[in-house]
Amino acid sequence: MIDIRIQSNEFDFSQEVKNFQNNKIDGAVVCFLGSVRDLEPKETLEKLEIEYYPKMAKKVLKETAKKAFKKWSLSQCLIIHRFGELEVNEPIVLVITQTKHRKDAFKANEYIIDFLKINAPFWKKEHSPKGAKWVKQNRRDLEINF
Amino acid sequence: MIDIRIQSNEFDFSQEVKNFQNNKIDGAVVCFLGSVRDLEPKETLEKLEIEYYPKMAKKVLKETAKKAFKKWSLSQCLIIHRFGELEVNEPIVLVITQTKHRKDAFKANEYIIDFLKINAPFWKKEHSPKGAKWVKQNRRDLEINF
Amino acid sequence: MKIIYFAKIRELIGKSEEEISFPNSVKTIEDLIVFLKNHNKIYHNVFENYDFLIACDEELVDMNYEINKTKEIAIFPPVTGG
Amino acid sequence: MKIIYFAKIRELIGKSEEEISFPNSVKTIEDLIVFLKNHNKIYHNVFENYDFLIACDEELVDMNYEINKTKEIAIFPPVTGG
Repeated sequence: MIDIRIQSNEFDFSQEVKNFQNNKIDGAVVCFLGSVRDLEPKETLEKLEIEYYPKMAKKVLKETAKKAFKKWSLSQCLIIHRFGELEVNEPIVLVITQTKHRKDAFKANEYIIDFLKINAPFWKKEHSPKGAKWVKQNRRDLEINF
Repeated sequence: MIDIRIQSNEFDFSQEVKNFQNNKIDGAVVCFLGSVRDLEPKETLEKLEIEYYPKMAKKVLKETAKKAFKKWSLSQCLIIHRFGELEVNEPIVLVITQTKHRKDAFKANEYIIDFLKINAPFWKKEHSPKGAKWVKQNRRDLEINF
Repeated sequence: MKIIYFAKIRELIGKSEEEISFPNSVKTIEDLIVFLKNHNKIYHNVFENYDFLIACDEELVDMNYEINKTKEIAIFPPVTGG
Repeated sequence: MKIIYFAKIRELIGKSEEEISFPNSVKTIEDLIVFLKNHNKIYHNVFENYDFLIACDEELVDMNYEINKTKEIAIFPPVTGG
Protein backbone atom coordinates (compact mmCIF):
# COMPACT_ATOMS: atom_id res chain seq x y z
CA MET A 1 0.00 0.00 0.00
CA ILE A 2 1.46 3.28 -1.12
CA ASP A 3 -0.26 6.56 -0.26
CA ILE A 4 1.10 9.84 -1.69
CA ARG A 5 -0.48 13.18 -0.91
CA ILE A 6 0.54 16.71 -1.88
CA GLN A 7 -1.71 19.24 -0.18
CA SER A 8 -1.90 22.82 1.02
CA ASN A 9 -4.00 22.14 4.10
CA GLU A 10 -2.35 21.15 7.35
CA PHE A 11 -2.25 17.48 8.31
CA ASP A 12 -2.43 15.95 11.75
CA PHE A 13 0.59 13.75 12.37
CA SER A 14 -1.04 11.83 15.22
CA GLN A 15 -4.18 11.25 13.17
CA GLU A 16 -2.11 10.02 10.21
CA VAL A 17 -0.27 7.63 12.51
CA LYS A 18 -3.61 6.37 13.79
CA ASN A 19 -5.00 5.81 10.28
CA PHE A 20 -1.77 4.13 9.26
CA GLN A 21 -1.94 1.76 12.18
CA ASN A 22 -5.45 0.70 11.37
CA ASN A 23 -3.93 -1.44 8.64
CA LYS A 24 -1.83 -3.51 11.00
CA ILE A 25 0.51 -5.57 8.92
CA ASP A 26 4.09 -5.63 10.10
CA GLY A 27 5.85 -5.05 13.36
CA ALA A 28 8.13 -2.09 12.67
CA VAL A 29 6.99 1.44 11.87
CA VAL A 30 9.32 4.42 11.34
CA CYS A 31 8.02 7.97 10.91
CA PHE A 32 9.79 11.13 9.90
CA LEU A 33 8.10 14.46 10.43
CA GLY A 34 9.64 17.71 9.22
CA SER A 35 8.17 21.00 10.45
CA VAL A 36 8.75 24.67 9.72
CA ARG A 37 11.68 26.03 11.71
CA ASP A 38 12.01 29.60 12.87
CA LEU A 39 14.87 31.75 11.54
CA GLU A 40 16.97 31.79 14.65
CA PRO A 41 18.61 33.50 16.29
CA LYS A 42 18.33 36.94 14.72
CA GLU A 43 15.26 36.80 12.50
CA THR A 44 11.62 35.88 12.83
CA LEU A 45 9.84 33.82 10.21
CA GLU A 46 6.53 35.39 9.24
CA LYS A 47 5.64 32.62 6.84
CA LEU A 48 7.19 29.91 4.71
CA GLU A 49 5.97 29.76 1.14
CA ILE A 50 6.30 26.46 -0.72
CA GLU A 51 6.06 26.45 -4.51
CA TYR A 52 6.01 23.19 -6.44
CA TYR A 53 5.74 21.63 -9.88
CA PRO A 54 2.55 19.58 -9.44
CA LYS A 55 2.82 16.91 -12.13
CA MET A 56 6.48 16.23 -11.54
CA ALA A 57 6.28 16.38 -7.74
CA LYS A 58 3.60 13.70 -7.67
CA LYS A 59 5.60 11.57 -10.09
CA VAL A 60 8.86 11.85 -8.14
CA LEU A 61 7.21 11.03 -4.80
CA LYS A 62 5.40 8.07 -6.30
CA GLU A 63 8.49 6.67 -7.97
CA THR A 64 10.57 7.16 -4.85
CA ALA A 65 8.00 5.35 -2.73
CA LYS A 66 7.78 2.53 -5.27
CA LYS A 67 11.54 2.08 -5.33
CA ALA A 68 11.72 1.97 -1.52
CA PHE A 69 8.70 -0.31 -1.39
CA LYS A 70 10.39 -2.88 -3.55
CA LYS A 71 13.92 -2.56 -2.21
CA TRP A 72 13.05 -2.92 1.49
CA SER A 73 9.90 -5.04 1.20
CA LEU A 74 7.68 -2.40 2.74
CA SER A 75 4.18 -3.38 3.72
CA GLN A 76 2.96 0.23 3.86
CA CYS A 77 4.33 3.61 2.88
CA LEU A 78 2.83 7.07 3.29
CA ILE A 79 4.28 10.36 2.04
CA ILE A 80 2.58 13.72 2.62
CA HIS A 81 4.15 16.97 1.40
CA ARG A 82 2.63 20.43 1.85
CA PHE A 83 2.66 23.42 -0.47
CA GLY A 84 1.37 26.98 -0.05
CA GLU A 85 1.89 29.27 2.92
CA LEU A 86 2.97 27.76 6.22
CA GLU A 87 3.71 29.16 9.66
CA VAL A 88 6.39 28.29 12.18
CA ASN A 89 5.92 24.77 13.63
CA GLU A 90 3.43 23.65 10.99
CA PRO A 91 4.20 20.22 9.52
CA ILE A 92 5.77 20.22 6.04
CA VAL A 93 6.50 16.61 5.28
CA LEU A 94 5.63 13.23 6.73
CA VAL A 95 7.09 9.86 5.72
CA ILE A 96 5.89 6.65 7.33
CA THR A 97 7.35 3.25 6.46
CA GLN A 98 6.34 -0.15 7.76
CA THR A 99 8.30 -3.40 7.51
CA LYS A 100 8.84 -6.69 9.23
CA HIS A 101 12.35 -5.80 10.43
CA ARG A 102 13.18 -2.40 11.87
CA LYS A 103 16.43 -1.84 9.94
CA ASP A 104 14.50 -1.87 6.67
CA ALA A 105 11.91 0.62 7.92
CA PHE A 106 14.70 3.00 8.99
CA LYS A 107 16.62 2.61 5.74
CA ALA A 108 13.55 3.02 3.54
CA ASN A 109 12.37 6.06 5.45
CA GLU A 110 15.73 7.81 5.31
CA TYR A 111 16.12 6.92 1.64
CA ILE A 112 12.77 8.49 0.81
CA ILE A 113 13.39 11.74 2.65
CA ASP A 114 16.99 12.01 1.40
CA PHE A 115 15.92 11.35 -2.17
CA LEU A 116 13.02 13.76 -2.20
CA LYS A 117 15.19 16.50 -0.64
CA ILE A 118 17.28 16.64 -3.80
CA ASN A 119 14.87 15.41 -6.47
CA ALA A 120 11.31 16.46 -5.72
CA PRO A 121 10.43 19.83 -7.28
CA PHE A 122 9.48 21.90 -4.23
CA TRP A 123 11.00 25.28 -3.36
CA LYS A 124 10.85 27.15 -0.08
CA LYS A 125 10.77 30.92 0.29
CA GLU A 126 11.17 32.45 3.72
CA HIS A 127 9.31 35.66 4.52
CA SER A 128 10.62 37.75 7.42
CA PRO A 129 10.42 41.42 8.43
CA LYS A 130 13.67 41.90 6.48
CA GLY A 131 12.09 40.65 3.27
CA ALA A 132 11.67 37.39 1.39
CA LYS A 133 14.36 34.98 0.28
CA TRP A 134 14.51 31.63 -1.44
CA VAL A 135 16.03 28.87 0.70
CA LYS A 136 19.34 27.55 -0.60
CA GLN A 137 19.83 23.83 -1.12
CA ASN A 138 21.72 22.17 1.70
CA ARG A 139 25.09 20.99 0.45
CA ARG A 140 25.04 18.05 2.83
CA ASP A 141 21.93 16.74 1.12
CA LEU A 142 23.81 16.51 -2.15
CA GLU A 143 26.60 14.43 -0.66
CA ILE A 144 24.37 11.49 0.14
CA ASN A 145 25.04 8.33 -1.84
CA PHE A 146 21.97 6.47 -2.96
CA MET B 1 13.80 16.78 27.88
CA ILE B 2 14.12 13.05 28.41
CA ASP B 3 11.06 10.94 29.20
CA ILE B 4 11.48 7.23 30.02
CA ARG B 5 8.54 5.00 30.82
CA ILE B 6 8.35 1.28 31.50
CA GLN B 7 4.76 0.19 31.82
CA SER B 8 2.43 -2.78 31.49
CA ASN B 9 -0.57 -0.85 30.18
CA GLU B 10 -0.93 -0.17 26.48
CA PHE B 11 0.11 3.22 25.14
CA ASP B 12 -1.43 5.14 22.27
CA PHE B 13 1.24 5.96 19.68
CA SER B 14 -0.78 8.77 18.10
CA GLN B 15 -1.52 10.31 21.49
CA GLU B 16 2.16 10.12 22.46
CA VAL B 17 3.09 11.83 19.21
CA LYS B 18 0.55 14.55 19.96
CA ASN B 19 1.87 15.12 23.47
CA PHE B 20 5.41 15.15 22.17
CA GLN B 21 4.54 17.76 19.58
CA ASN B 22 3.04 20.08 22.15
CA ASN B 23 6.59 20.95 23.14
CA LYS B 24 7.53 22.26 19.72
CA ILE B 25 11.23 22.85 19.72
CA ASP B 26 13.06 21.59 16.66
CA GLY B 27 12.08 20.82 13.10
CA ALA B 28 12.84 17.10 12.74
CA VAL B 29 11.06 14.27 14.54
CA VAL B 30 11.76 10.57 14.03
CA CYS B 31 9.64 7.85 15.66
CA PHE B 32 10.16 4.14 15.88
CA LEU B 33 7.28 1.91 16.93
CA GLY B 34 7.74 -1.81 17.46
CA SER B 35 4.64 -3.98 17.82
CA VAL B 36 3.93 -7.63 18.58
CA ARG B 37 4.27 -9.75 15.46
CA ASP B 38 2.32 -12.92 14.85
CA LEU B 39 4.16 -16.24 14.52
CA GLU B 40 3.79 -16.69 10.83
CA PRO B 41 3.24 -18.68 8.81
CA LYS B 42 2.52 -21.87 10.75
CA GLU B 43 1.76 -20.79 14.27
CA THR B 44 -0.58 -18.39 16.03
CA LEU B 45 0.60 -16.20 18.86
CA GLU B 46 -1.78 -16.37 21.80
CA LYS B 47 0.17 -13.85 23.83
CA LEU B 48 3.61 -12.40 24.24
CA GLU B 49 4.93 -12.27 27.77
CA ILE B 50 7.62 -9.71 28.58
CA GLU B 51 9.70 -10.15 31.73
CA TYR B 52 12.14 -7.47 32.84
CA TYR B 53 14.62 -6.46 35.53
CA PRO B 54 13.02 -3.23 36.74
CA LYS B 55 15.88 -1.33 38.36
CA MET B 56 18.37 -2.15 35.64
CA ALA B 57 15.93 -1.65 32.74
CA LYS B 58 15.13 1.88 33.87
CA LYS B 59 18.82 2.62 34.31
CA VAL B 60 19.83 1.29 30.89
CA LEU B 61 17.07 3.17 29.08
CA LYS B 62 17.91 6.38 30.91
CA GLU B 63 21.63 6.12 30.23
CA THR B 64 21.03 5.26 26.57
CA ALA B 65 18.75 8.27 26.15
CA LYS B 66 21.26 10.53 27.90
CA LYS B 67 24.09 9.36 25.67
CA ALA B 68 22.04 9.93 22.51
CA PHE B 69 20.79 13.25 23.85
CA LYS B 70 24.30 14.57 24.22
CA LYS B 71 25.83 13.00 21.13
CA TRP B 72 23.19 14.20 18.65
CA SER B 73 22.05 17.40 20.41
CA LEU B 74 18.51 16.15 20.87
CA SER B 75 15.90 18.62 22.02
CA GLN B 76 13.50 15.89 23.14
CA CYS B 77 13.62 12.13 23.59
CA LEU B 78 10.90 9.71 24.64
CA ILE B 79 11.29 5.97 25.26
CA ILE B 80 8.36 3.76 26.28
CA HIS B 81 8.82 0.00 26.80
CA ARG B 82 6.08 -2.38 27.85
CA PHE B 83 6.20 -5.44 30.09
CA GLY B 84 3.59 -8.04 31.03
CA GLU B 85 1.24 -9.86 28.68
CA LEU B 86 0.68 -8.47 25.20
CA GLU B 87 -1.42 -9.56 22.24
CA VAL B 88 -0.64 -9.53 18.52
CA ASN B 89 -0.37 -5.97 17.14
CA GLU B 90 -0.07 -4.32 20.54
CA PRO B 91 2.75 -1.77 20.76
CA ILE B 92 5.87 -2.92 22.63
CA VAL B 93 8.32 -0.08 22.29
CA LEU B 94 8.27 3.52 21.15
CA VAL B 95 11.28 5.77 20.61
CA ILE B 96 10.82 9.41 19.56
CA THR B 97 13.75 11.73 18.92
CA GLN B 98 13.69 15.40 17.99
CA THR B 99 16.55 17.46 16.56
CA LYS B 100 17.27 20.47 14.41
CA HIS B 101 18.64 18.39 11.51
CA ARG B 102 16.97 15.19 10.39
CA LYS B 103 20.12 13.05 10.07
CA ASP B 104 20.72 13.41 13.80
CA ALA B 105 17.16 12.43 14.68
CA PHE B 106 17.48 9.28 12.53
CA LYS B 107 20.89 8.36 13.95
CA ALA B 108 19.88 8.96 17.56
CA ASN B 109 16.67 6.99 17.16
CA GLU B 110 18.36 4.00 15.56
CA TYR B 111 21.16 4.11 18.13
CA ILE B 112 18.67 3.97 20.99
CA ILE B 113 16.67 1.06 19.61
CA ASP B 114 19.80 -0.87 18.53
CA PHE B 115 21.44 -0.35 21.91
CA LEU B 116 18.44 -1.31 23.98
CA LYS B 117 17.91 -4.45 21.87
CA ILE B 118 21.15 -5.90 23.18
CA ASN B 119 21.55 -4.17 26.55
CA ALA B 120 18.19 -3.53 28.19
CA PRO B 121 17.11 -6.42 30.42
CA PHE B 122 13.79 -7.43 28.87
CA TRP B 123 12.93 -10.97 27.76
CA LYS B 124 10.11 -12.12 25.51
CA LYS B 125 8.26 -15.41 25.80
CA GLU B 126 5.90 -16.48 23.05
CA HIS B 127 2.80 -18.46 23.96
CA SER B 128 1.14 -20.45 21.20
CA PRO B 129 -1.12 -23.52 21.04
CA LYS B 130 2.08 -25.59 20.77
CA GLY B 131 3.38 -24.27 24.08
CA ALA B 132 5.57 -21.44 25.33
CA LYS B 133 9.07 -20.57 24.30
CA TRP B 134 11.58 -17.85 25.09
CA VAL B 135 12.54 -15.72 22.11
CA LYS B 136 16.15 -16.08 20.99
CA GLN B 137 18.33 -13.03 20.58
CA ASN B 138 18.68 -11.93 16.99
CA ARG B 139 22.26 -12.44 15.84
CA ARG B 140 22.04 -9.44 13.55
CA ASP B 141 21.41 -7.21 16.55
CA LEU B 142 24.74 -8.26 18.02
CA GLU B 143 26.66 -7.35 14.90
CA ILE B 144 25.88 -3.65 15.14
CA ASN B 145 28.84 -1.39 15.89
CA PHE B 146 28.11 1.42 18.32
CA MET C 1 8.05 24.29 -27.35
CA LYS C 2 6.49 25.00 -23.95
CA ILE C 3 8.96 26.09 -21.31
CA ILE C 4 7.93 26.53 -17.67
CA TYR C 5 9.85 28.19 -14.86
CA PHE C 6 9.65 27.84 -11.11
CA ALA C 7 10.70 29.69 -7.96
CA LYS C 8 13.69 32.05 -8.23
CA ILE C 9 14.20 31.26 -11.93
CA ARG C 10 10.54 32.12 -12.58
CA GLU C 11 10.98 35.43 -10.76
CA LEU C 12 14.17 36.27 -12.63
CA ILE C 13 12.71 35.42 -16.04
CA GLY C 14 9.56 37.33 -15.10
CA LYS C 15 7.04 34.74 -16.23
CA SER C 16 5.95 31.24 -15.30
CA GLU C 17 5.68 29.82 -18.78
CA GLU C 18 6.07 30.62 -22.46
CA GLU C 19 6.07 29.08 -25.93
CA ILE C 20 9.42 29.39 -27.66
CA SER C 21 10.21 28.49 -31.26
CA PHE C 22 13.79 27.63 -31.99
CA PRO C 23 15.70 26.50 -35.06
CA ASN C 24 16.28 22.83 -35.91
CA SER C 25 19.91 23.20 -34.95
CA VAL C 26 18.82 23.19 -31.28
CA LYS C 27 19.00 19.48 -30.50
CA THR C 28 20.05 19.18 -26.87
CA ILE C 29 19.39 21.00 -23.61
CA GLU C 30 22.81 22.56 -23.95
CA ASP C 31 21.90 23.92 -27.40
CA LEU C 32 18.67 25.29 -25.96
CA ILE C 33 20.44 27.11 -23.13
CA VAL C 34 22.94 28.65 -25.56
CA PHE C 35 20.05 29.68 -27.78
CA LEU C 36 18.17 31.30 -24.86
CA LYS C 37 21.30 33.09 -23.62
CA ASN C 38 21.68 34.68 -27.07
CA HIS C 39 17.96 35.46 -27.15
CA ASN C 40 18.10 38.33 -24.66
CA LYS C 41 19.99 39.72 -21.65
CA ILE C 42 17.61 38.40 -19.02
CA TYR C 43 18.13 34.77 -20.05
CA HIS C 44 21.83 35.43 -20.39
CA ASN C 45 22.02 36.71 -16.84
CA VAL C 46 19.93 33.86 -15.40
CA PHE C 47 21.70 30.96 -17.12
CA GLU C 48 25.12 32.50 -16.63
CA ASN C 49 24.82 33.35 -12.93
CA TYR C 50 22.36 31.01 -11.26
CA ASP C 51 22.21 27.29 -10.58
CA PHE C 52 19.38 25.60 -12.40
CA LEU C 53 18.02 22.16 -13.15
CA ILE C 54 16.14 20.97 -16.20
CA ALA C 55 13.26 18.53 -16.41
CA CYS C 56 11.91 17.27 -19.71
CA ASP C 57 8.37 15.94 -19.40
CA GLU C 58 8.77 15.75 -15.60
CA GLU C 59 12.09 13.89 -15.66
CA LEU C 60 15.37 15.47 -14.56
CA VAL C 61 17.83 15.45 -17.48
CA ASP C 62 21.40 16.55 -18.06
CA MET C 63 22.81 18.99 -20.63
CA ASN C 64 23.30 16.30 -23.31
CA TYR C 65 19.66 15.25 -23.29
CA GLU C 66 18.08 15.35 -26.75
CA ILE C 67 14.85 17.28 -26.78
CA ASN C 68 13.31 16.28 -30.11
CA LYS C 69 10.50 14.27 -28.43
CA THR C 70 10.03 16.56 -25.44
CA LYS C 71 6.68 18.31 -24.96
CA GLU C 72 7.37 20.37 -21.88
CA ILE C 73 10.67 21.68 -20.54
CA ALA C 74 10.84 22.91 -16.97
CA ILE C 75 13.70 25.09 -15.73
CA PHE C 76 14.06 25.65 -11.99
CA PRO C 77 16.57 26.17 -9.19
CA PRO C 78 17.94 23.28 -7.09
CA VAL C 79 15.00 21.93 -5.11
CA THR C 80 14.53 22.66 -1.41
CA GLY C 81 11.52 20.61 -0.36
CA GLY C 82 11.20 18.13 2.46
CA MET D 1 25.39 -12.34 48.46
CA LYS D 2 22.02 -11.84 46.78
CA ILE D 3 21.72 -13.46 43.39
CA ILE D 4 18.70 -12.90 41.16
CA TYR D 5 17.68 -14.78 38.03
CA PHE D 6 15.49 -13.84 35.11
CA ALA D 7 13.61 -15.47 32.24
CA LYS D 8 14.85 -18.87 31.05
CA ILE D 9 17.69 -18.91 33.58
CA ARG D 10 15.17 -18.26 36.38
CA GLU D 11 13.03 -21.15 35.14
CA LEU D 12 16.00 -23.49 34.87
CA ILE D 13 17.35 -22.63 38.33
CA GLY D 14 13.83 -22.88 39.70
CA LYS D 15 13.83 -19.67 41.72
CA SER D 16 13.97 -15.95 41.10
CA GLU D 17 16.41 -15.09 43.85
CA GLU D 18 18.52 -16.49 46.65
CA GLU D 19 21.19 -15.64 49.20
CA ILE D 20 24.40 -17.56 48.65
CA SER D 21 27.45 -17.58 50.91
CA PHE D 22 30.72 -18.44 49.30
CA PRO D 23 34.34 -18.63 50.43
CA ASN D 24 36.78 -15.71 50.26
CA SER D 25 38.55 -17.41 47.40
CA VAL D 26 35.65 -16.43 45.12
CA LYS D 27 36.89 -13.05 43.86
CA THR D 28 35.59 -12.70 40.30
CA ILE D 29 32.46 -13.58 38.37
CA GLU D 30 34.38 -16.45 36.85
CA ASP D 31 35.21 -17.80 40.33
CA LEU D 32 31.54 -17.48 41.27
CA ILE D 33 30.34 -19.43 38.24
CA VAL D 34 32.88 -22.21 38.94
CA PHE D 35 31.74 -22.27 42.56
CA LEU D 36 28.05 -22.49 41.58
CA LYS D 37 28.75 -25.22 39.01
CA ASN D 38 30.37 -27.30 41.74
CA HIS D 39 27.51 -26.49 44.11
CA ASN D 40 24.96 -28.76 42.46
CA LYS D 41 23.91 -30.34 39.17
CA ILE D 42 21.26 -27.78 38.26
CA TYR D 43 23.74 -24.90 38.27
CA HIS D 44 26.24 -27.09 36.46
CA ASN D 45 23.75 -27.78 33.69
CA VAL D 46 22.64 -24.15 33.37
CA PHE D 47 26.07 -22.54 33.27
CA GLU D 48 27.52 -25.27 31.09
CA ASN D 49 24.80 -25.37 28.45
CA TYR D 50 23.08 -22.01 28.23
CA ASP D 51 24.11 -18.50 27.22
CA PHE D 52 23.93 -16.08 30.10
CA LEU D 53 24.86 -12.52 31.00
CA ILE D 54 25.86 -11.11 34.37
CA ALA D 55 24.98 -7.75 35.86
CA CYS D 56 26.52 -6.53 39.11
CA ASP D 57 24.43 -3.82 40.74
CA GLU D 58 22.57 -3.27 37.45
CA GLU D 59 25.66 -3.00 35.29
CA LEU D 60 26.65 -5.62 32.70
CA VAL D 61 30.08 -7.06 33.58
CA ASP D 62 32.44 -9.62 32.11
CA MET D 63 33.91 -12.75 33.68
CA ASN D 64 36.93 -10.94 35.14
CA TYR D 65 34.84 -8.49 37.11
CA GLU D 66 35.74 -8.43 40.81
CA ILE D 67 32.71 -8.81 43.00
CA ASN D 68 34.03 -7.74 46.40
CA LYS D 69 31.94 -4.54 46.46
CA THR D 70 28.88 -5.95 44.68
CA LYS D 71 25.56 -6.06 46.51
CA GLU D 72 23.35 -7.75 43.94
CA ILE D 73 24.30 -10.10 41.12
CA ALA D 74 21.80 -10.76 38.33
CA ILE D 75 22.15 -13.71 35.99
CA PHE D 76 19.99 -13.83 32.90
CA PRO D 77 19.86 -14.93 29.25
CA PRO D 78 20.78 -12.60 26.37
CA VAL D 79 18.14 -9.89 26.33
CA THR D 80 15.32 -9.82 23.76
CA GLY D 81 13.47 -6.57 24.38
CA GLY D 82 12.59 -3.78 21.97
